[in-house]
Amino acid sequence: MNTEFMFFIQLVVSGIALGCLYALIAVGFVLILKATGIMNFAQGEVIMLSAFICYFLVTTFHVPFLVAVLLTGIIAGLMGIVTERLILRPMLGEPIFSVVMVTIGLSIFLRSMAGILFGHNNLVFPSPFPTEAVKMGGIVVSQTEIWIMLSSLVLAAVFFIFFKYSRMGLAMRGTADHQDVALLMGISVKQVFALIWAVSFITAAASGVFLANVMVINLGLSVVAIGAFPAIVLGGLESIPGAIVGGLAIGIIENLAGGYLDQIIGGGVKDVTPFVVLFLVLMIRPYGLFGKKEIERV
Amino acid sequence: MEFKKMKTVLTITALICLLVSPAFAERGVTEDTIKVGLILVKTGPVAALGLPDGHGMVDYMKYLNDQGGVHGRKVQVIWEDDEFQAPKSVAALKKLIHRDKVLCLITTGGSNQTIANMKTINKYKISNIPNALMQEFFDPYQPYIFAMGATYECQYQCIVDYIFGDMKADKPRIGVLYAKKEYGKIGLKAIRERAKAYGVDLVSELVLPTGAVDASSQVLTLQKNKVDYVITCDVLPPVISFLKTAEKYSYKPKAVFGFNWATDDMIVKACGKGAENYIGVNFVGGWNDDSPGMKLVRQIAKTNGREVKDIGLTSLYIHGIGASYLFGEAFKRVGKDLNPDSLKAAFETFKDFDTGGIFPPLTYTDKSHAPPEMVKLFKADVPNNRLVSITGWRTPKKMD
Amino acid sequence: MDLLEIRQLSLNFSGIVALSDVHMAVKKGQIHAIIGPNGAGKTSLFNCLSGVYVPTEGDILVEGKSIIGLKPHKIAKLGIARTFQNIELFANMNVIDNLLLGRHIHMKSGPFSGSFFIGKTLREEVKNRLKVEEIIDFLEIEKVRKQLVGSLPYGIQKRVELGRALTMNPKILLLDEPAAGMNLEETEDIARFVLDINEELGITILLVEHDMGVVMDIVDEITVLDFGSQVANGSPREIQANPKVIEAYLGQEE
Amino acid sequence: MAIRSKTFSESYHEDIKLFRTIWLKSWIGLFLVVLAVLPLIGDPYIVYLINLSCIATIAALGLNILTGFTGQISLGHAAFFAIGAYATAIISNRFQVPFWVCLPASGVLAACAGIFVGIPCLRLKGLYLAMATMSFGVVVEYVVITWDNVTKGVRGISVPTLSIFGYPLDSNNKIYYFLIVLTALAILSAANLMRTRVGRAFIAIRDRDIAASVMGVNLTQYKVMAFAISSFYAGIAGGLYAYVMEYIHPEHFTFLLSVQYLAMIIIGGLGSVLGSVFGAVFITIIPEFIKAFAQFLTLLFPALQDKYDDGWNIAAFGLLIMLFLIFEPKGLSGIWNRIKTCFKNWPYTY
Amino acid sequence: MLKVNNIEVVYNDVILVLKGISLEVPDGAVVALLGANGAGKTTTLKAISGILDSQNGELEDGQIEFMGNPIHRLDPDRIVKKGITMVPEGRRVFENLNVMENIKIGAHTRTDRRQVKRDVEKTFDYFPVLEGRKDRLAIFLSGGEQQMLVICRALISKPKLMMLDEPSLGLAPLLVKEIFAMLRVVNDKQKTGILLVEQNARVALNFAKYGYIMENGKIVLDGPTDLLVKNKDVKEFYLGVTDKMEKKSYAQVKHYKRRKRWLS
Repeated sequence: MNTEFMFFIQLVVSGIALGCLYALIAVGFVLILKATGIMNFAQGEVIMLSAFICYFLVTTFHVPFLVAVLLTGIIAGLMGIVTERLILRPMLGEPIFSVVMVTIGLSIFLRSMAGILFGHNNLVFPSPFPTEAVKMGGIVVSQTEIWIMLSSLVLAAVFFIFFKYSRMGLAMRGTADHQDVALLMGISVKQVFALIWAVSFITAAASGVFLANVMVINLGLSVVAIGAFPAIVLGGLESIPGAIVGGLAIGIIENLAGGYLDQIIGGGVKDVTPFVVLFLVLMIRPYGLFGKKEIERV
Repeated sequence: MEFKKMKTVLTITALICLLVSPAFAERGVTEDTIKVGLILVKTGPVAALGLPDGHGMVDYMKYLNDQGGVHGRKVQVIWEDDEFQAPKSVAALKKLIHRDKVLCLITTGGSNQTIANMKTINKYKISNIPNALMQEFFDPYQPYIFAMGATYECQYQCIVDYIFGDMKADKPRIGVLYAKKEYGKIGLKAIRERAKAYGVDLVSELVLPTGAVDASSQVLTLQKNKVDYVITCDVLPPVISFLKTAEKYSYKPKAVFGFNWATDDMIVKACGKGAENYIGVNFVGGWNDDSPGMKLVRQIAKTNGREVKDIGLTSLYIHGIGASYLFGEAFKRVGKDLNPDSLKAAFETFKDFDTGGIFPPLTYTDKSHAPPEMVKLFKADVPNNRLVSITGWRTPKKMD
Repeated sequence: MDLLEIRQLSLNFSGIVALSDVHMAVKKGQIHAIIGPNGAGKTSLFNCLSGVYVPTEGDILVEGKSIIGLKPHKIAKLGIARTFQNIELFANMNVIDNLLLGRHIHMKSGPFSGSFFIGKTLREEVKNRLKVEEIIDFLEIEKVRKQLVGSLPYGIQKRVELGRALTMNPKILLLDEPAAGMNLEETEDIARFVLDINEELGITILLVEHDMGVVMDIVDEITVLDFGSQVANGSPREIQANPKVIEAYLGQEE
Repeated sequence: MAIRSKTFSESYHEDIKLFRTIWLKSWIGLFLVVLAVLPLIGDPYIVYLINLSCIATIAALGLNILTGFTGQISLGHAAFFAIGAYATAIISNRFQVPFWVCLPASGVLAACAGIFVGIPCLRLKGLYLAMATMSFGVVVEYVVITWDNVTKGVRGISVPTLSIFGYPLDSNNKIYYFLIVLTALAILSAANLMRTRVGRAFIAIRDRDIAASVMGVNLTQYKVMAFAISSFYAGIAGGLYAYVMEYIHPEHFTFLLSVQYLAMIIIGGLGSVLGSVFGAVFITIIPEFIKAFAQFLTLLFPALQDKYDDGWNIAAFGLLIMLFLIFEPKGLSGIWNRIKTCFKNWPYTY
Repeated sequence: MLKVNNIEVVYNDVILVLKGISLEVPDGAVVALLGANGAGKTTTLKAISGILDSQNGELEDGQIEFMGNPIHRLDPDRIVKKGITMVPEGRRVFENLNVMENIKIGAHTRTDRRQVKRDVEKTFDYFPVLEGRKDRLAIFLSGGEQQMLVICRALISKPKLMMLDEPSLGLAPLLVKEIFAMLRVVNDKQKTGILLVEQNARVALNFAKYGYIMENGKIVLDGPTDLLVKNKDVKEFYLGVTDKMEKKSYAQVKHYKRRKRWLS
């Protein structure tokens, strides 16, 4: 096969791997958005904290990797519940703006706490995945990436089934529509919220652990979450399948832009392209690719 | 009620900070102390660079005090955090001058913070050693800025020289990865021009951003373009990302180069075998060098209970100690009559001043505060998890 | 010429037919009612009239001029004002500001003159405030003048909304279920206001209402809609006797 | 019982005055006097912080007009701020024109950018709009960095000293008065604008856009106008920032700055002119208070001296924002209103 | 079955909305609560179903008992489990769920999932219209269909007491009749108690056995409905008929500011 074509395919494949990471991060955002209408700006910090926690579990406490991942998930879940209980529950019924601002405050708080607790050094995760990459017909995929893709896929399927068919999933969707009516249906909105924050934080923990495997762990890790914003919006803010498709699209677009546009236009187009694409998509579809158009009823 | 309480507390604290501002006749110098400021990022993502640097500065001053101080005076360091933001840096300098009334600053932090403070520095005669390496700081002559460390241009010229000179590369295919920052852009330009002087054009010029999740597209492009010498103009984390990604795609250029902010043992610890072909330049000695200066550095770290893994980036810790070392020497040379002018004059008596291998020998005159344009090259020593120097101090070759 | 004429109006909405082939005319000075079961398209018709929806087919003429395709604010300038089924007041403004907004189309000040608030702008504000106070008097809401409308009881809010439409000085007033959710006393008040508006201010009124007591007592003409199309048209007496209307809407009297 | 003069009005003209009571007028007078003598007694550090607060106030006012009053969320305010700052820097460098040309030009340029963003964003709402404006911010940052022969890119660009009719304002204390006057003007005109026809239309769009359009408000025109006015304010603030810092760099105008402005208006109070002022001052000054408090603590407990981590300052800042909003979700203007009612009713509690 | 004893409710810590309300719904009975806007009828229902907290309201005083147990300190989900379901005002469907899911969500508190399936089919018998719209999103239903849907949604939880807040609001006369006929069937067959809040006094008094009339947060009049309809004030202010049982015409309403007063 000619090298030009292989280059393209390889860009797309690594774009998919990157996209899965974005998708995973985006799902964490979308879960909370969907159920409570809140954009959680502290999501990036949770991702970063999880990476640190997993790192220290493995290096300082010599916990086996899989157990460490499990523990990180549990800690993140607990953090979610605590966050909901202490910070967001008192805000029930307050303007959404103020609640979003509280999450910004939380992000500032968590970031500096991470600095205090874990230091400011650049840390490198002793990756449990073999560095030997898998080669399939000339296409290279690292084992870490395979794991990222698989777990994103599994998580997506689990969420889809959960929201479509389970009693609790239905309750969550109902709560997303009308909190007060959900209360009247006998749904414990408090429980729903606690659960949703826990699940979202666990998803963030998963993306944190994976990021730790591909990036240097430091306080800057939280910024990656901003890179997932275009994915969320492309997906239409409240749709989980949308977030996943959005994530993949952004991953691929970013890599293709890096591979082709960077040479032509020059200078870091790779990072800007997702945002330009996002802007253009919104011009044509103001509710993202998968978002529902709200019907104006007066 | 609560609010009232909070208000009272706040008012009281405000009054305290207003009133507890001591006034001295001579700024920052008394019979037994010298007050020295330090503006360097302590918190946030960039703190990985600021903290070891600042710790080095503080630790050396402590060492100096333990030795009995300078002419009977102890040095007191006040470290202000600017969060790597210019407005905060400007505020910090105002506070240090007007509240704390410091004599000088060891450093004003990054380039853009230093430039924002330039006017105040000149007005209040604040001697300092910025830790960014820009030509603007000494060309034209800035009376109170003492530049230390080879400029980015010089560093990259030395790298290109090394490719053509020491590695004897014939028609090398050179690719550059750069960050869209000061150092990245200057570096790119310097490399491009230097390579041109050797009669070679750059094959690829790619951006590798600081927070890059992965470097796949960059690695693939370099691989496709058959680049065999990669020069990075990036700080540590992205360089590490790059080396790891390159390893994944089994992309093995003959050498990968990095400049001083990415030349640290950390890179070998992080990438292991992936860093095999890494070569870095720096204007500070290596942690394991056998020079008297580096012995002192290791000793200071030990007395302060700092182990290598707590320090983080050791090269920056060394830089910090070096900067304080220069100030200590200047204080000594002034003698008893210490003030902003005499301090500047003392700095200007440095002639081929030897720091014992921490910095290259340096000279300041009343016409030029230019840094010594000298660097060492370091190569990865994978089994021992560190970088080892492969050259002595060298300057860019004269081209004609 | 009729003040308002609707010709062969159709509206499709995500594949659902909301209106089909509706035609009716409102004569100047009359009170005209539209009745019909829920989902018959009454509110959709109002939305077409005020420009919120653009009909798929047909024509709407105000004093002989077509308003199809005009943006809502243009239609407002032509003299069509309306109220909404679920109150659509600006909840964070006080009553005066809500009513002053109704004067929007009669005022001129722009961002520059507004920033300085002297001379002409000031005079304009005061002048329009007078007009607003007239309406406040008319609707007997003096006491709540400076309250935020969000905190007012439902009945008063409905009245404020009516006032907001009145301050626009409209030729035609569209009222969407003005008496819904009102008890008898409040319904009586509204009925009286509707009559007064029609008689004293000479404004033509088109209203949608389910309270047959009100409709039959105060209106001049009724149009009945069902499933988006017109079933009957005529005076209250005729409609009450129309078997088709009884079957689809009124039900047999017990 | 104290009888206060002038709590009723005799005409509508009086009823709509901004400063109605003699008390209010005297308080404002007193406040202005304090501001006027401050540079003579306070140190330049405080003056500099007030200067920053002034700039933040003007920018926050702009954002509040767009987000708080008109309900159009913007996460790209830093971009308009940057456009203003760069316009001032570039124009004053290239053409050596005085501030009274530069500053309005910066505002107008930023306003044009606002219109340019506003028009395609007309159909967007809520988070979608926030993300679109954020994208604009990212693109502006990219352009500023990349277009280096005009903006000097990552080198940063220095700005000539601001001089008023030949008199150079070369220190913070001198530029301070200039800023105070401009800020007062900005506050007044925003307050005026918000209580006239245009302002009412803005609020109407925020509360119920469909109802507003049915009442005759041209949504397109007014939304774009809100964008333009908002970015005009941001542009002016940016220009002033350039003059105060005398050197600007792309890193000053990141996404985080946009978030910071949003924080100011939410903490201050959305849809409140006074709230923007409170919020801007709060966000600018509070970190200093925290630092002072931390220093105070280390004085009390010398054991903390070496252990104290500066991260705590920022953690405390984040915590303060959270606690504040949990206890007072309506922001500082909510507290202000409560104090005001308390004063009005004094000595009665209700 | 339900006993409300002297409850007081305060909103935002300052506004006293209910000033000591007592009422009772006997087993399987139909009780109507009438009153002007802002009298506190909806607040009473909210207090019973326990959702005051989420709206800045607070129950300051009094007790609410259901089947002999106090419920006023319980969370709303527990109250639903005990068998009280409320149908809120204004057809509050879950717009982004389809009809089937809307009904299923009503069965959230039930654990017998098989039986739920059968019951869903049964509720469709009451309103066959809905069966044809099973998969349509609730937002696309007409107002009448939405009202039917919320009633179905409440019924599926098998309540012992159903509270309806203005079910006739904005509905066509024919539809109002249909819905009340259906409620009658539910009451007869399943012995579900009904507490009805209505603006439409004529319909409500016709439907209920016992009525309470509220003014300004207080109960001012109560009694069996057949007695209430004969009360002079009720006739004048709620039914709009004159002494001679003639209907007043709205066109003849007099042009002076009227105030009515209840002795209280």
